Amino acid sequence: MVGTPVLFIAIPLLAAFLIPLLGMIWKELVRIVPGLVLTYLLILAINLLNHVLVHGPIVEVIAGWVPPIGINLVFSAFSGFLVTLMIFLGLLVWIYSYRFKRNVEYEPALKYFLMLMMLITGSVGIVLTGDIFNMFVFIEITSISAYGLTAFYKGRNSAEASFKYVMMGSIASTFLLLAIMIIYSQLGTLNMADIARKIHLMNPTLKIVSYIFFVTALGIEAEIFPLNGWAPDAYAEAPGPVGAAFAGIVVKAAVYAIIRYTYTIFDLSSSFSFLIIIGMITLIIAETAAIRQEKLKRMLAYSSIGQMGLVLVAFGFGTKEGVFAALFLMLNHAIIKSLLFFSGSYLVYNSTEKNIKEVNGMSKFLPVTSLLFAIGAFAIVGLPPFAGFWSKLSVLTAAADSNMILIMVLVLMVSVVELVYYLRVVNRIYFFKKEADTKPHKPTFNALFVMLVLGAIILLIGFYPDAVTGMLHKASASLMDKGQYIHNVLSLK
Amino acid sequence: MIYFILICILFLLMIGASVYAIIQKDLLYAVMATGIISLILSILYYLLQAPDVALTEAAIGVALTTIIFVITIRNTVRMEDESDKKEKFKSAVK
Amino acid sequence: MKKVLVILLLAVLGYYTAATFFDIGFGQPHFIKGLEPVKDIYLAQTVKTLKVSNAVTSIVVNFRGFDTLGEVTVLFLAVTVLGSVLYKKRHEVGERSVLFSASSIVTSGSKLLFPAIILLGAYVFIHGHLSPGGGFQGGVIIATGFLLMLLSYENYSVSHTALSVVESLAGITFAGVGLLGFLHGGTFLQNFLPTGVLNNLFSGGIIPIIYIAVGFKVGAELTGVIYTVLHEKGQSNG
Amino acid sequence: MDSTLFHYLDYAVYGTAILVMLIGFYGTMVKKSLLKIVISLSVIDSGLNLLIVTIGYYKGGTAPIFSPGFLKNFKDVSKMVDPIPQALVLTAIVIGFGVTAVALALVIRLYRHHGTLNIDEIKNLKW
Repeated sequence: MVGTPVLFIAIPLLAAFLIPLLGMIWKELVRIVPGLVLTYLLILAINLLNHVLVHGPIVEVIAGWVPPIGINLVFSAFSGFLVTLMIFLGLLVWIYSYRFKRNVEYEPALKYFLMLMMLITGSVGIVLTGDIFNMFVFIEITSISAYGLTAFYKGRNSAEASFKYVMMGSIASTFLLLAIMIIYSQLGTLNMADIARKIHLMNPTLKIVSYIFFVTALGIEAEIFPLNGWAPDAYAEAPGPVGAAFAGIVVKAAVYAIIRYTYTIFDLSSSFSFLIIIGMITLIIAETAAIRQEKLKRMLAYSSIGQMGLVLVAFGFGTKEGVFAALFLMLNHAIIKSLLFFSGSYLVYNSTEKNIKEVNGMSKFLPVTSLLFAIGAFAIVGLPPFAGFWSKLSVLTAAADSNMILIMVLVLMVSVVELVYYLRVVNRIYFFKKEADTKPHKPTFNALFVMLVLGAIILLIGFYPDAVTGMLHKASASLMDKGQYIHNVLSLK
Repeated sequence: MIYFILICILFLLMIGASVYAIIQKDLLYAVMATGIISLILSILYYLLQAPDVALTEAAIGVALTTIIFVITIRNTVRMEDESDKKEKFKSAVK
Repeated sequence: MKKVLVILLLAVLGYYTAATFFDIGFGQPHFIKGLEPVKDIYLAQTVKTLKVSNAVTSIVVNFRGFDTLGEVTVLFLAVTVLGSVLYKKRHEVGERSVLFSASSIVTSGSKLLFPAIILLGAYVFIHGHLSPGGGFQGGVIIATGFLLMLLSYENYSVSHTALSVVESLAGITFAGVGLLGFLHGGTFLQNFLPTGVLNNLFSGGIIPIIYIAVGFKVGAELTGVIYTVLHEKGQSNG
Repeated sequence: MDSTLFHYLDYAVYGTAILVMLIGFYGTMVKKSLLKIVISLSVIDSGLNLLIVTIGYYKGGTAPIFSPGFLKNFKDVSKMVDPIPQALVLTAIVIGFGVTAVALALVIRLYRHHGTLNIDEIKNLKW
């Protein structure tokens, strides 16, 4: 045993409580310590993931009470894969914003790094926990830090975007609590595995009502169609790296929660086609909205919502290939969308409006950033030889395997829309004349490093997809095996 | 019987206070109404055999939430429709 | 028009919620028969293993202690976010808003009441495992004590550094006691102290320690919330 | 006479809680003032918390505290009300307070920027 999963929560919390004290000693520690914590957690996550891929899932008990009495954390191949991805992205966001935040004063910097670390911890907690109420607490941790990060900059309309988010988030937590209480009032337990074992005893009406409440609540966080009014504003108004953190970390955690409820806890036969329908609606509406946007970050945000819709569609197939495709999409989306947010925020660095037309002709002034943005754009559309190609291909094959030709056609058509609006931006970067009043801003060394790492990963997965597919197959197998999950959690003594 | 009437009055008061909190144009009175909701809630919690929750609700709902709302109203506007912004909290109190 | 639509939507929502909860029923056992609900285990173990009188305390601090750690973090984050959202450069910090000018009766009365309120708060969280109350309730009571002083004295101020030191130390105690549970091959937040005799002040192992830390932390955090909001003197047109 | 009346009272608890929640939802959706929206959110929370505590209640139950008197007289754990919803509500109340504080801070900042709290006048972003 190399470590236990509870350290993913305990160490960042300990550090968060320590950081205000350390800041009194030396102000630079406020920036350094979160990075050290994230580095340690990344090493721990990789070690544990290697252990888990060989030996099977680790179930950690808290306070010495075995499930279903106490709270437990589950580090399986599936959750471990997501945790590793999230912490890796978190570390990159930290490196990116380490110097980016140099010009900010001490106190906002302290708060920025605290909130960023708590955002990552909350999302990791959502993925690891095996208890529905505990998940609610972690969702609240994540969303409160997200409110704060959205409203971080003073000048823009950030407070408004954040207020919208607070409103939606509060309504989400209301529905979540209602759903939790309906389940508790019937089964008398809050442990996921225990609920999954007993759920067939529940009255079907109550089951459907609580499932709908769950999906409503989590859909607000996961940007599902009628509930995603907050998302484009929050992405557009938050600082650049935070947009990457939202797309790569928070949304992933929320999607994980929906999937965990659908696959493991509720055994509703109609829920899979429900996922396909809401995913498809989200995909189509978001991509058609993205093509009408005039601001770069809003366009990226709508594209991110669309990708989440596609992930839900892939999960909705309910087959092994579908789950594999969805996980591959999640991995690619996290990496590519972060790269797009990182490089895009440098392309429009000095403008106040962040309009798309301000990227005109940037390739002459920021050659590397422009190239990386173009790579990201082509990758997310799914052009070979980039990473996005393989994930989109696997979605299409999964759809073909399930005999869903209509879905296949729709996904291809939406991809064309996607290609149009990304090509429009890339075209402006390379072949338009620079606007007179835009001032390009050279990326810092850290930012450039982060972008290059992400670009290298995109190319690596693009040319050699086998590097990740083995792990993804194991992760999807661990998600599909519901009986094994219940057995692993409840057989502890 | 008297017990029954008492509880019914509590319920009606609570619904009345929440309606009042939503429709009242004067935000200060609306906040006071939420304070009354919390007060009734803490009595109900006590009747429902939850003394811990009653204590928490009495301290957080009645005291802290109300005072934060009042400070916010003091720093912003008092009237919901804001037709005359001049009339602020302070002048109304005096 | 919008109002009618909203009312219709809410009517549907209300109908289904009400139907669900009337189905569950009020005041009688509602768990599906044949299952053993966790609450029975909790109630039995509270007396047998933990030797704590207040079952809510034992659940909040021990069985579901991880939730409480998260909850304390939520409050900590709320203070952080509040400071970040309302941050102003130092020379721009306004005066404290004064809700009313207090008369001498109010000032001397609150001076008299303040120690009593703090004492009550401390009593509530020290006896959290024996009687109703605990860290949250005690912490909130202490915060209301500071609120009283802040309202009645225009120049009363709480040291921001002291607040954050108390908050950090209490948080470290909570997480540290949790990590100490790994001693003797235990798990996070596991009890490692002798549990004593039921209904004694010194009983329950680590539960009183954690609840006292929570009390300090919640008190400091809520005082910080009030203090930050109170120092936000609004300009009429910013 | 009494027993039938008390039977209606059973439904009245849930009815009140759900009605309060719905009134709060109505406020969040219809009202134009930002502060009114925050007030409505806290009204929703009140209704929800009452609902949750009510689930844990058993008729004729005692508070879940093993006081010396309880240990001497009853000794029957099944006479106690369910402590878990109470513990959950404790958490929910504190979290709700944190969210309310954050929302109010945002309200103050919006007022600082725009000089008004009316949603229609602040609308720089598409709602």
